[in-house]
Amino acid sequence: MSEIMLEVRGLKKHFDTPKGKLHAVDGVSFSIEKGKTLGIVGESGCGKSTTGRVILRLLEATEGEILFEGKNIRELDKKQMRLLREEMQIIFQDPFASLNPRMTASEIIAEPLIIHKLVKSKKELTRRVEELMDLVGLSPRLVNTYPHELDGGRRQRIGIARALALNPKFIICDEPVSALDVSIQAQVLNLMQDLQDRLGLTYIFITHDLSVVKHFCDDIAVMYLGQMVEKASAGVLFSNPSHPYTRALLSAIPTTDLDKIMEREVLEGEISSPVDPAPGCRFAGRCKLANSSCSVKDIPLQEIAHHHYAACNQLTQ
Amino acid sequence: MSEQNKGQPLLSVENLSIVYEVGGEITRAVSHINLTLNRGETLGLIGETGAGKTTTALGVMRLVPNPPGRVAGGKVFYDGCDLLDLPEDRMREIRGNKVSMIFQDPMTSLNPVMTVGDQIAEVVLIHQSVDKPQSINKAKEMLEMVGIPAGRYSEYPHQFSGGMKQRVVIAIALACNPDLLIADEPTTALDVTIQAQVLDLMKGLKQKYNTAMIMISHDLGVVAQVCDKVAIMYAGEIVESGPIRDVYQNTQHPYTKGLFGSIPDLNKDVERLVPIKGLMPDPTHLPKGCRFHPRCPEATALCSKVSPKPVSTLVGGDHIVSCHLAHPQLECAG
Amino acid sequence: MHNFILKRLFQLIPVLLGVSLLVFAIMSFTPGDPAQLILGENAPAHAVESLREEMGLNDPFVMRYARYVGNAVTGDLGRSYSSGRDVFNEIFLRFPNTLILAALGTVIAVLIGIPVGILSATRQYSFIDSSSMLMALLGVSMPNFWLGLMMILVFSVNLGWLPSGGYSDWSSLILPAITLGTGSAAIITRMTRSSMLEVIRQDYIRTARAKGVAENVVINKHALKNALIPVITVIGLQFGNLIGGAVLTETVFSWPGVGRMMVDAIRQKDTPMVMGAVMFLAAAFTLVNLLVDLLYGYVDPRIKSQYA
Amino acid sequence: GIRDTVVVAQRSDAKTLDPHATNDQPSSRVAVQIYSQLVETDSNMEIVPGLAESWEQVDDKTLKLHLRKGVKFHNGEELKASDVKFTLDRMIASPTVAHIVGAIESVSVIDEYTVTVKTSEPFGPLLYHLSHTAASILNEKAVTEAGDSYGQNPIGTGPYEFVSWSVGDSVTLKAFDDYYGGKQEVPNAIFRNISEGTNRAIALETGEVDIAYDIEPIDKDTIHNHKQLKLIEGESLSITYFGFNVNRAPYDNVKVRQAMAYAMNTQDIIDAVVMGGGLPTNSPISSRVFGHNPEAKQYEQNYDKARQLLKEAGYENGFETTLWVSDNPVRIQIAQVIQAQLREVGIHMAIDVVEWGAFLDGTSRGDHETFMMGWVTVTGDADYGLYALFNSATHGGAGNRSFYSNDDIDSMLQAARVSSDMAERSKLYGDIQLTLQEELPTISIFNEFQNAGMQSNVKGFELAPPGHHKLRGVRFEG
Amino acid sequence: MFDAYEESVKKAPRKRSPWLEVWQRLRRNKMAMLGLWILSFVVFAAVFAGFIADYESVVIAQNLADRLQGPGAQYWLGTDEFGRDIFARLIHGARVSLLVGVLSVGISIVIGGALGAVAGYYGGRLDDIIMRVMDVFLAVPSILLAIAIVSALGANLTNLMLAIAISNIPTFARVVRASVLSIRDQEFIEAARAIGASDVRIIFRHIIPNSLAPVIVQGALGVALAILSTAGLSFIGLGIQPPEPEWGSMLAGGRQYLRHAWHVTTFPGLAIMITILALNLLGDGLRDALDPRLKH
Ligand SMILES: Nc1ncnc2c1ncn2[C@@H]1O[C@H](COP(=O)(O)OP(=O)(O)OP(=O)(O)O)[C@@H](O)[C@H]1O
Ligand SMILES: Nc1ncnc2c1ncn2[C@@H]1O[C@H](COP(=O)(O)OP(=O)(O)OP(=O)(O)O)[C@@H](O)[C@H]1O
Ligand SMILES: [Mg+2]
Ligand SMILES: [Mg+2]
Repeated sequence: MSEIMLEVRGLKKHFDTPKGKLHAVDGVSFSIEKGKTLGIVGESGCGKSTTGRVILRLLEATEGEILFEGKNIRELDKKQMRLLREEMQIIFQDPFASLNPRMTASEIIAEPLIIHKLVKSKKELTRRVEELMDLVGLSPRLVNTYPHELDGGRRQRIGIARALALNPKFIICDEPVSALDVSIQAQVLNLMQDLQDRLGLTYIFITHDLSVVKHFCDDIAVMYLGQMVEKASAGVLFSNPSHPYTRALLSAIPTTDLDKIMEREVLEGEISSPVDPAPGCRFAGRCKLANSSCSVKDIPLQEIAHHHYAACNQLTQ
Repeated sequence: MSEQNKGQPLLSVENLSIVYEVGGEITRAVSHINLTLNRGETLGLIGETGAGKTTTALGVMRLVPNPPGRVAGGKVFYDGCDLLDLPEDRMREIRGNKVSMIFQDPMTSLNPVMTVGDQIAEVVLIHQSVDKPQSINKAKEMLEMVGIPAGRYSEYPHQFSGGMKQRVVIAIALACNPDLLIADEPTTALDVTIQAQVLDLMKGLKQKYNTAMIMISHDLGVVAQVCDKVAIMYAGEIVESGPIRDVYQNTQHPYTKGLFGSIPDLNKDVERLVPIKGLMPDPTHLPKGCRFHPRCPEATALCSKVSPKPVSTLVGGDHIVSCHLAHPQLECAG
Repeated sequence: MHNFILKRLFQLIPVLLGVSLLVFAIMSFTPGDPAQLILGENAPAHAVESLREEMGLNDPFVMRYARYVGNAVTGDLGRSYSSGRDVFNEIFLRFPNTLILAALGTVIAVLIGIPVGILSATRQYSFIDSSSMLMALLGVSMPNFWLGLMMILVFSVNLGWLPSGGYSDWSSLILPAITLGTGSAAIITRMTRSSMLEVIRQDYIRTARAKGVAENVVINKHALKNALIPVITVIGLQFGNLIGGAVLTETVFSWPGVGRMMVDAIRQKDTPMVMGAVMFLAAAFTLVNLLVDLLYGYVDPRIKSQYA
Repeated sequence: GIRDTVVVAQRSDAKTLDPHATNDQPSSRVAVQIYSQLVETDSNMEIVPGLAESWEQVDDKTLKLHLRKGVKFHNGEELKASDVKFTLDRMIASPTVAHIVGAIESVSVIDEYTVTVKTSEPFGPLLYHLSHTAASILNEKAVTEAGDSYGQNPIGTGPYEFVSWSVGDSVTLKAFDDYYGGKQEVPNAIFRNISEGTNRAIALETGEVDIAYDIEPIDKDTIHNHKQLKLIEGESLSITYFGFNVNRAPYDNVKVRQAMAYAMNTQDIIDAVVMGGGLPTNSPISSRVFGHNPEAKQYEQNYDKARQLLKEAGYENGFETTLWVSDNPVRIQIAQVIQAQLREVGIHMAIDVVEWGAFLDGTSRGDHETFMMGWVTVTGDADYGLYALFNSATHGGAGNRSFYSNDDIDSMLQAARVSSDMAERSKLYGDIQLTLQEELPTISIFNEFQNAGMQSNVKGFELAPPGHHKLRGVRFEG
Repeated sequence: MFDAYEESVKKAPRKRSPWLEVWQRLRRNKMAMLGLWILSFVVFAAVFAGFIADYESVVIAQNLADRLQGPGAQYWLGTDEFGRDIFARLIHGARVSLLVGVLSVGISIVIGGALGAVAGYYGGRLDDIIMRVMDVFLAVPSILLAIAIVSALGANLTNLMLAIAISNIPTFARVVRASVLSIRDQEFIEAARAIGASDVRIIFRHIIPNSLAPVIVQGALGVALAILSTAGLSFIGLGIQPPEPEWGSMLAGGRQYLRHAWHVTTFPGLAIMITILALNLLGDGLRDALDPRLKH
């Protein structure tokens, strides 16, 4: 069943800043099949979160198409969009900031149900909230607690329950575990995996932690300064990284394997500014392979092997 | 002083305990910990949030904020003399000079209203008998050394990226060639690629100056990159310590095992992670007995009553574990 | 930097226009006939009417306002209804007095507030801390004119050290400035303390200590400059308040400033005078805030970079 | 040694020293030192010569004045008849003070030292009007030269000449060498603005000022008992009164008005509010004013009578009403005492403190039920005190805020105004007061005293009943 | 299907509102509690003023024979210039003063808060316009507004309150706006939008409850300042309608007796000072208790 859940074409999001136009997302295209997980990785500020927000129309895209089950959601009006929110949800990075500190766990989980009038009675609401809490592994004792009384792991479970309340098919997870301690992180990752198996969810999983992404995702897209530089299945990407940036990124991951430590290629320099970027490969400044041809015009993603795409001049010449 | 103390370890923390008292509640942030570190060695201090890593480091620097914090007992020998006994002005001569510390968050560790160069020059001016222009030259040297053009001396921290700020912080810490550098999660806030740069830089400097280092982290991978020895902290105690190979490859304590089970390994494909169940205990109400026992899959009745003593494992003399499972004889007695 | 200043000065225009319209409307539409007030209750009606005509009060509001603005742009703020003096000159004579008083009040407030605030913060929970905080609270709670009268009783009547009012020489500045400054001193003390406490907790202070910097340098060099940023806002606001709020103090000390004059003018319905005074005050208020913003840039390089 | 400067404190700074530009007391109190008038009033309110040595009534509409010779203005010019004409013409043209000389039709110069003043109809109080500070004589040349800034550069013939003005704070004067009455003993005079009464008393005590006008009632004793200070007090020309809007029920009923007069105890008010600084009065004009009738009816507090009258008027159970009072603290206090007294006879009176501008507006429209105000008969002649207040032609803003109408009163007021026979006038005013005290369109509460505190070494200072005290002759002694 | 993870938590958190916790933290603050005690006392006195002293016969009835008596057995705090018992007037005055303070601040919170919330939430031009208008009001001296209102509408309690309220509106608009701005961009607002919440719901359910803390603190101080303002307005002659006792006008009215009958101003002065002190203590305490950083 290789039905496409979401397809994004030429997505752009530019912000106006005092210094100029900030190209947060600059022509990103990809698609996700139903029931699969697409991982988006990249360094801080490369536009991962912005991509997620634009897809959910929490931010309006500057350009591009977002096809959700075939229909372009950018053309929907406010009302239709609100209906569509039952289908697509988001889990945020910071489990503290994303929960209203003045609402109890049950109030937070119940809110989407109330807004979309999915329950008919108070009793049904209570039942449904309890169901959801049970689903994400929250004890019913916690119904009346406030977020600050809970640890990060539980808070994140509330966030997950809120996202699940509307029975969405598709969830964007924006770094859902990076604020958590390692031991809790593993608990939450397992939960999300279980939920996907049971409910057949489709995920976009945004993170900067490559080991998590490898563990969790079917496909992986690597972003650099608003653009996608490589996309492949998890296995292929890790066994055969092609884009110089991907290679550098993978080799930079600190590993616990004491024998693997010395073979690294460390990148020189830092990410350049996304404000009014010059055309051409955004990575060229830090790239060992770069030559003058890299800075002529933007380089599109090209298929370099079956289902393996990369945006690099040097690979395709 | 260093001549006659050749045989001794550079730093030796004995039985150090630190508590915080807030609103009548006592947090035992650090309880009876022991650490030793020789010249040129690097120790990795690993633990989850709230384990007491930063507090330990502050204890060594004698910078535990008071109130609410207080050193409740123990000794910190540096080069043979107890830092906790020194008068404040003597301690000030050591800080930033013999012992330096890099704090957790580079974004906030620099004074936003002083130029980065002045912040480096200041430490030189305090500790070395140089005049102002000399200290400025030295600061420029340090900037170049950490890979920042000296021309950016008069810029302010907000004009720098996270990685550059972290490098400035390192430059401050190393400006007086300290014997001991304490780095508190120096790369946690940074992206992987920048993290790799900074780790490389620190490794290089350490080799060049033979600086001893305590590297605090919750990332097992980062510690593996730079450390010779590790100590694993849990709820204010060191549960396992020893040479890095012993601890990583012959893991003894259930908590350490749990940590390894929680992180996805790039080299292995596992269907599910094996997390440690439960949560860190409430620091003001620590469990009796072994502090890890409520979460420990192997806990016995004894574990909930008696706290385990640190013992050497059978493998090597330096590999120390605090766990009843490593004391088979006691188990019988219990 | 220059652009920033120009931009800010430019923004003054709509605010001043708004203020002038509002005040003009208030003066026009509240009851009370300036002509009657000038002539007094004993004046015959025809005298009042002819005076109204002469003052142009019988014209429609819009016309009068337009005339006012038209003249004001050329620098002509008109003549006082009640004294016939040129408003600009009159305010120009008196405004410095108010400014001096407000400035000295602010200086006193700063000289007391900042050191005491620092002392309190560095000795948090000590006796010094709690007593200075209590003093600060009392300072805020004290009705201004009451304090002024008390000080006159003590320092002028009982001790005979200082004049009880008027403006003869520097000594007549002391009591009103202290009266005016007390409330601000209290507010600045509290602000300095809390800002300092905040800053002392910051990582970079810990960094400074870890470098081996002596404690007094940590406080006076590293912490103070950072702590001053929010304090400066408060100082600016206070200065603004002191300029505008000197009415009571000026009355108590018979101080020849604009505050008391403005109140009298309002009650006399002396529209040109009120307009002039309010415009000066509003402009001063805005300029002080601009100054504060510039000062920010001086203290905080992060902000300076935004002024480009 | 002997002080060379006399410092006077009053409650407000002068506004302008152009006597034609303002009519407010603080300005006049300074102006009166700088200028002289054609005639003056003495402390008994008798007309005495000023710049005019003598005068004669040519006919009942024409007054001829003979000027003193050799009088110098502060700018060195000599006083001429042309200056007098110029001054009076200018005054008539000034909307601010024209009403004081409203009766004058024309002024003509006969010769350098003689002028005649013609009124459009006979005008009895003319001399009193010419003694007003606003009728000070100006120098034509000085006024023309100074233009708009004359108010800040006054030139007069008075005992003191203008030196400098620190706006809002003080006006400095110095003794004029060529003053026709001889140079003053104290070479300098400063008028300081101290608006708070308490502070004026304090400034006296601390020695910062030599004379302080308008001492607050509460401070009078302190100054009186102070070794170095003294207090003088005297009747003024000012009456504080309680007015009705006689167009409104129940005040259209004279019994109600009388009942209220019987309910009041004015002596209590005087004692409590102004600490004895006033006299109960039987007339809307002060006993110092020409035309005052001592025979008019004086109301004494009598609750029974009051209740009886109310009953007769049909208000046995009292009623509720509202008093308008301006934001003058003394009047508010008086209002409170009256409020308490009226409560005794069942009249519940709310006090609305109305901002002065609004007060004048509202009372001239007749929005009020009752109101409290004061009236100063500045000229010292009953015409000024009675005509505006009780004439049916002056309803509302023109002075008659009780909207009282009585044809008899109207005609008597007119007759007294146009007569130049003082005895006849006196008779007419006496009758008017008798009627008014029966009809009671206003209840006169009391005749205010005015006072001044001063250092005991200040000699020669006298209170002028109109309030514009003169420093002429003041000296330090001991 | 919650897993073993749950068992590790022994204590089940009870149902507690965050306000309750604020209260608990507040209770630990001795100074704040002192403030609260004083305030409660004042409020108590105000509420039961009628039982303590009769309004008609004691508070407003004059007794000119006993004017300006010093404190003593018959009149605890002495009498004023009309021989009225100052103690009784103070207690009744508490009603008026607190009412003026609380209501005027209430009005400015509602109006200023609404303006600030709209400006902060929608931003852009609307924000610009609203805040410029607020600037205009801020630049107009509050005394002018007060005199204008009083002269147009008359000097009484309501108008005095209105005058103080209007001049406070810009302050509250600013406070609320700043607070809304800091909340508007937080993730939980985005989360609410993601589940389809409308603007109205977001403002009322999410933004307002979270921006209340600084408003409460400012409110406590605002009440204090309002009481001081009434004293100031009384000083320039714009007090409330006599014979109503009100602290500000008692204080200002008695100033001429300062040297002869010190008690006439001193006690109202003390009452004002103590109450404002209490409000400030409470305000400070609330600020600490509401500080999110002290949450844990
Ligand atoms: N509302 C905004 N206004 C202006 N610039 C923005 C805004 N939101 C994001 N940006 C900018 O867009 C770029 C991409 O931001 P985004 O948050 O998508 O990055 P990210 O990949 O999610 O980074 P991180 O890993 O730090 O979360 C950044 O440079 C950021 O500064
Ligand atoms: N200033 C303080 N006041 C009160 N308690 C404190 C303070 N600093 C630390 N603690 C407590 O002491 C314990 C240990 O804190 P510490 O900062 O040493 O942990 P850490 O291991 O460095 O954690 P992290 O990985 O989050 O940096 C924690 O429970 C913490 O809450
Ligand atoms: Mg992000
Ligand atoms: Mg730490």
